[in-house]
Amino acid sequence: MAKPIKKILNDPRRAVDEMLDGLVLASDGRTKRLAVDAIVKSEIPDGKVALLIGGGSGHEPLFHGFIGENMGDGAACGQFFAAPSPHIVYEAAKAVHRGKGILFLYGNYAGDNMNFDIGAEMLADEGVEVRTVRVTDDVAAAPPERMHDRRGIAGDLLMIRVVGAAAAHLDRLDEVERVAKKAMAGLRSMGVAVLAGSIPETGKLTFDLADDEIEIGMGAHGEAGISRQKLGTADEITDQMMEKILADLPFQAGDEVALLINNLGATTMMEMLVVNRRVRQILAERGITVHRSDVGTWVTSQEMAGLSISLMRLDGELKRYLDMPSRSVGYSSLEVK
Amino acid sequence: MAKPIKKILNDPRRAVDEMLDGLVLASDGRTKRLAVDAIVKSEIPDGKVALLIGGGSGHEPLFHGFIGENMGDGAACGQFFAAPSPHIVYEAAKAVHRGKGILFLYGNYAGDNMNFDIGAEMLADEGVEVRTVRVTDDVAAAPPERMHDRRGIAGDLLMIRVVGAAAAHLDRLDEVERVAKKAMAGLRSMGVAVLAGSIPETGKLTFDLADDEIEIGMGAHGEAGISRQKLGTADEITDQMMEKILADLPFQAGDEVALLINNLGATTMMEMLVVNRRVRQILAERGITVHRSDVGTWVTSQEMAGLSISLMRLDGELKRYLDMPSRSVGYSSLEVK
Amino acid sequence: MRVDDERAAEMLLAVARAVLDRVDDLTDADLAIGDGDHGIGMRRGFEAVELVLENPPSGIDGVFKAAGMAIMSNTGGAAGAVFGSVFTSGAAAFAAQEEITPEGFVEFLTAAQGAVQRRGGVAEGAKTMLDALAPAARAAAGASDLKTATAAAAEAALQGVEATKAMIATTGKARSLGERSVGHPDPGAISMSIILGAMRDYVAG
Amino acid sequence: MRVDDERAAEMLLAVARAVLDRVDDLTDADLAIGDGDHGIGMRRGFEAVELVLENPPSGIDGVFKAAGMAIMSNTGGAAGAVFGSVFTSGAAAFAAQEEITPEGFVEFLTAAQGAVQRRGGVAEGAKTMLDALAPAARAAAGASDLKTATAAAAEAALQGVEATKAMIATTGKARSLGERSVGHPDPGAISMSIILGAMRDYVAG
Ligand SMILES: Nc1ncnc2c1ncn2[C@@H]1O[C@H](COP(=O)(O)OP(=O)(O)O)[C@@H](O)[C@H]1O
Ligand SMILES: Nc1ncnc2c1ncn2[C@@H]1O[C@H](COP(=O)(O)OP(=O)(O)O)[C@@H](O)[C@H]1O
Ligand SMILES: [Mg+2]
Ligand SMILES: [Mg+2]
Ligand SMILES: [Mg+2]
Ligand SMILES: [Mg+2]
Repeated sequence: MAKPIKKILNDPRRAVDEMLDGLVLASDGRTKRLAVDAIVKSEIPDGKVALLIGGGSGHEPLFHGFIGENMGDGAACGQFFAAPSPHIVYEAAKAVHRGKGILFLYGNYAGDNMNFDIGAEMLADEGVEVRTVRVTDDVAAAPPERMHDRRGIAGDLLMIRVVGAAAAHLDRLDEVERVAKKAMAGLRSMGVAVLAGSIPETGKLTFDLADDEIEIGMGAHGEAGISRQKLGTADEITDQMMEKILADLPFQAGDEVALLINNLGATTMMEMLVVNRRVRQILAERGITVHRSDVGTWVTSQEMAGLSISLMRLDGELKRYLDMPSRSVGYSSLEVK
Repeated sequence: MAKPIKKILNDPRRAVDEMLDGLVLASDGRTKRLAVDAIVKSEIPDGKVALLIGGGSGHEPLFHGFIGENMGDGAACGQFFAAPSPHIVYEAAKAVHRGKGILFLYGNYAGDNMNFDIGAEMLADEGVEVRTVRVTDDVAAAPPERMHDRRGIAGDLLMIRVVGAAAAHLDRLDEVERVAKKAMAGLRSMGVAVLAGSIPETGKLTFDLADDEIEIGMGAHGEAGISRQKLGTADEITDQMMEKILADLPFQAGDEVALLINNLGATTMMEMLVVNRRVRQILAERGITVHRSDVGTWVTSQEMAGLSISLMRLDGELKRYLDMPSRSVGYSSLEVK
Repeated sequence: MRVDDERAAEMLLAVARAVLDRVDDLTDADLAIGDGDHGIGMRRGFEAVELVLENPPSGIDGVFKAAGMAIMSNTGGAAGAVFGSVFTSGAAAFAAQEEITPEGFVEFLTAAQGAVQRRGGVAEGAKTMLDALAPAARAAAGASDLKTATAAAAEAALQGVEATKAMIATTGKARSLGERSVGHPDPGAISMSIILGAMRDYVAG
Repeated sequence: MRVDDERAAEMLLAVARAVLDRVDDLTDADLAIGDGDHGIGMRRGFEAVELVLENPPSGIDGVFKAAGMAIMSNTGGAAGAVFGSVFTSGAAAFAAQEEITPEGFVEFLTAAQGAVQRRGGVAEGAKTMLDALAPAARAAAGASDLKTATAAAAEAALQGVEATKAMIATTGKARSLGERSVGHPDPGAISMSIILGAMRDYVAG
């Protein structure tokens, strides 16, 4: 924590606000900002089941960068690493609601759960139907039998894509919820951190790691993982992570999966591609087919260095949604035919 | 240079090789690797004007991550910050040639120029027609009258998109070259670095900056910029960069531009969006219209922290190419209608 | 001291100042076992309390409710929901009351505890602010005057903070630390003890 | 010493070892004014020279050409093109020669210099390896035996390295440093002096 952390910002206390303005401008007219810290799609058709995502800021482009075609309809945005208030959730929800109910999709953290739940109760009082699916993909956070204690990490992106496409194409909230739950049931992730990130408002690193240490299973806010150890080779680290991830569902020969290698912030694409190479070797050995891959920077923890690996088991329906085109400031992909 | 630089790699001397394997796997079948360090599109139609890009590695996803639909047909890849050898250029060129000639598009560095030129001479000996357009967008590198001394930086992405789409839709090498030159003539960029990156094979930072210093105009390999100064606010830094960029072409009221805010590696999306907000304010004040925006991580210098701003002046033809869909491991965008 | 609605607002302003004075400590506590934002979250919440209480609404319950809404809407994170609930749900204890009685104060703490338990889904022992709030509610019970009640509550909350050091977190961002959370106090518990300490100081006056 | 084609291969192996011994110095020199990869690039190139000269082709020009191709194909960067050209283009000087004569050596240096100038598009004074190579060619001219020729070339190259310290770079990655490049030697010039120094040592036996 010796060095001051250098960031290109104005007043850190206004950073989230200014970022949201910058984000809307980057969307070339496809999103707009509400009076509160929330971003919504400029055009949401009547009668559409709405998808509201959100959470603390500091993980950009997650969440607010994922508002767009076949992705979220709106995002309720908190301050750095802090869930949005119920007020923001409520306003964002009202702005995206088109009479068919709203699915709340966000990462499973005590703060998010409480704030989104209060928002949902406010909406229920007004007769707006809300369902909630929480992302609990981090296998490092709790054993499988305590799934509800698991954090949401990079798998958020895959969920937002599948559920976003489902919410754009299915007529009923029930159905969208069903797809979201199915996708979530087959989703597993794990991260590794090599350097800490920092919150601008405090200027402090969120954890300390020795110069030769890494932490396997580190959470997206610097929460403790499952093993602090000496930096090994990419292959060793990958093997260790894949073993945990594959055993957890478990993934099996014949499974088809979506693979996501995500940069926690400051890791180079080169490192991620080297890890991808090893992940694919392991999957090939196990007879697991990769239906589609994504390698990039989507769910970050400020400038934390490290990466995460996510696998989502797919069936025909989930593949169909994942193969649909996506467009947002933070993630775009062409249709796969 | 006190701390060892922690990266998730195997043998650093094999990193480029392993990365290229990982990259091909990440493309889900859309690219393939040659025996040399080069990546080419899996399917290139007969009679297509070929687009060969390339340069040193370490800037991922540039260049090899930009092989795909309406982007490069092939990339000749060097080692870390080192131009590819003529042999690699030659092999990559042969693999993408479809009888209509090849446009070489790469950043203007002595090493790249010499190696690509030797490659071009080898091809000329075999009767393959090659034209070369070098990216010289870095306004910090030399005054306007010495354009040929300017480096290529993040503008590479805009060039690869425009020229990639042109090469996919135009019949003649001449025409593709014309579009490339026009696009290049209206392209200006500048970067700012706040923290150095490092080359894995040496483990050393590529430059030293004091804890409260930044360098405006820093090159993509840590080449000196135009001003080393105390870290100011995002708005101050942006104003300073925009003044240089806008005056250079110069951009004028009524111009339509593509705007690219690019992460040099370890900078957060939050910072880039805060900068984007300011850039857009300045452009609006000057009466310059943004036709499309991109904010993300595309042309990096390993884990250097900092960002660059690029503007390309557009006309109807350039807009048409930029609005076409792109798909590659490192950049995808849906068609704009 | 007789705490009527005007003084209730004054008291909560004193609470806000006390919390704002300790922002850095709260951040450091949260850096040790959480994500390091508790201090800045509480700052946002209690700066909003200061703002809203520049023109306090009428009724003690109105004052507490307004403070609670300010916290709830501006803090964010777990703390926003939890400390917001303390005041919004606890406010009912003062409905139609002209002053804060010792019984009213205990009812406030008990209602707050119930609300937090429901909202957060955890009981005492999970290493949260409940481990300061719940003992405070018990300690204040039966006190014959407000001064004694607030003093007992504040003292119990402080002991509660001490007690959280020995606990293994089972909720919030500290949960994943498991046994490594032992030795550190819970940031939210510290906040709760600051709030109650400021109430005691105000009443002691 | 009479340097025939077998010994030419031995000499270039000695050159490779000399370069490989100085990789870290070359990297440091490039870190100071370039991008820090000159050492690792030269390592790739001259390791490839070692490999190809395990089975040297026949003819002195064949040996030089093979070494040049190995450098050109494996080094990358500016150095690959430049030092590759030194050997591939310089090789012609030895065509149909049974041994390296002092005249042949000078012709090699002169041809190399011309090739580098054409390829790199710069003249002496731009702070490149040319500022070691060109003075070396001049210094060796007229020498009566190979030992004197190589010694003069190596010495001139070293002085050339010294001279690059005072120059402002106008090409390559150091160009953007402008006046700040003053005081540092050019990495490629150092490499050139190492190459010529190793040739001198070999010939001196
Ligand atoms: N489930 C819960 N129930 C009650 N209090 C909780 C719960 N989870 C967290 N807390 C309290 O919130 C505090 C953390 O607040 P804060 O740092 O602002 O939120 P976050 O954890 O979202 O960053 C913890 O110290 C704890 O006292
Ligand atoms: N245009 C040029 N002509 C001749 N030599 C050059 C030229 N540009 C660079 N060099 C030489 O190449 C050296 C740098 O080599 P290296 O670091 O391997 O390449 P890069 O600059 O591509 O990283 C410089 O020190 C200089 O001697
Ligand atoms: Mg938080
Ligand atoms: Mg280089
Ligand atoms: Mg916290
Ligand atoms: Mg170099």
